[in-house]
Amino acid sequence: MKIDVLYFAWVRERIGEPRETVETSAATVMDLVDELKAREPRYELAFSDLKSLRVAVDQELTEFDAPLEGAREVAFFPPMTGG
Amino acid sequence: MKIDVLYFAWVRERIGEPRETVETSAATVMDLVDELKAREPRYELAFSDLKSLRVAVDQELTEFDAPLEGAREVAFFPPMTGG
Amino acid sequence: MRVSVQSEDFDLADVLKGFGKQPNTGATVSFTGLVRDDTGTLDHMEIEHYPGMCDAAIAKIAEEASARWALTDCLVIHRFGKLRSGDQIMMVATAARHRVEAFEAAEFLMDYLKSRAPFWKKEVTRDGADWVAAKDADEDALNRW
Amino acid sequence: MRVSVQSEDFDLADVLKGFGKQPNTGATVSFTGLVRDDTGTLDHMEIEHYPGMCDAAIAKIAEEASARWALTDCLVIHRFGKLRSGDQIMMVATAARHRVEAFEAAEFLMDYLKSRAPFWKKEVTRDGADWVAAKDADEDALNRW
Repeated sequence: MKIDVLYFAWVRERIGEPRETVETSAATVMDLVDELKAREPRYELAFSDLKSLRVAVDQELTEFDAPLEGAREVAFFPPMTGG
Repeated sequence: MKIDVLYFAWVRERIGEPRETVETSAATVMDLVDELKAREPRYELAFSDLKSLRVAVDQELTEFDAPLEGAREVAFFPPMTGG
Repeated sequence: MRVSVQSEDFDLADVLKGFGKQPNTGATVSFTGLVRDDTGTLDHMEIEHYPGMCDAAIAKIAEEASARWALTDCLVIHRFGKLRSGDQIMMVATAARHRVEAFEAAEFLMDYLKSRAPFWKKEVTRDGADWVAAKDADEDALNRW
Repeated sequence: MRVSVQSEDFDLADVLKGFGKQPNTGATVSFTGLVRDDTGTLDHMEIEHYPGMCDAAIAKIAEEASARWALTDCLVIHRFGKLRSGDQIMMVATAARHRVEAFEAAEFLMDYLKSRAPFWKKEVTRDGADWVAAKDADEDALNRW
């Protein structure tokens, strides 16, 4: 399946782009992270500490063990600092 | 000594006037209340339940056992409802 | 710091213009109290006040709040006289470095104004006139400070 | 209820005009967050946001607050893009029957916007650029609701 993957804040800076479309068969967010990390050092670096990352699937905050079935958009970012 | 005595809200309505100057030798607020109550039924009525009354001496909230020495102004009123 | 006890209405917009404009202000909070007509029978509200004591009591409360929460700005306006449903009764505004201080100081000011500023509200309805009774909850609210 | 995510500045005065003008509104609270320059070295702040998710996340939080505190009105504006010291970042406003509801709902909204609305602040100073780190205290603040 094709999924849009979005990056924000320092995750975006480490990856070097704000979004990309990936072809993946990952069952969960964690599987997708592992696939990305295997690609290139910049992904390895961006995803080196998952505790400092948050994830949203189809624009809803979720956990790294969330399933990806039917998902169209996954976003990775650091803890939010709104307000 | 001469003291200005002020009444607010329903205390004022029961007494029938907003302020008066009284000649008194009362040592405390309580003594002054007793003097006033002895005057006329309208004072008796206004001061019948001291728990529902508050007092300020020279524009500072205080208690009924506060001394009156040197005081120029005493005010009686129900609990405040500002804001 | 600005304290005003007045019969005239105030324009929230004008009042807040320039409020808290210090480089170390990160948060401002404003509170406005309005005349509510719960039963639909209110003709007007009459707010009686103790002129000399009002300004002093409010200034004291505002100074205490300013010191305790290191406010960068603080403002209290309270009206007296005849007000109608929907009219503005009073407002407080606080400015501080962070949101928690601005919120706490505004709530502290409101809790004290409710029970310690010499104002008395009378509601005049179709059915008669009644002094608004102080609520135990308002007195209790002071205990948290 | 009104939610707006925008790059343009907002005029607090204009925004609050007509806010909470319902006969059962007894209290309105507004909060404004401003860019602070603590060290005097800030050139600007850059606020990044997740466009699609922002509006939905804020609308959800605002609806939750409106229901929980029976708000008579509720408003959230959050800016993104390049801001300078003293600039307004965002605001919330709440209207309710009583002061406690208006205050609590505004604080709830702020606590959630801080940690659950997809915005990220970067401070660009003379000495470089740094993403603002989320504070444990902000995460902890959610536990009281």
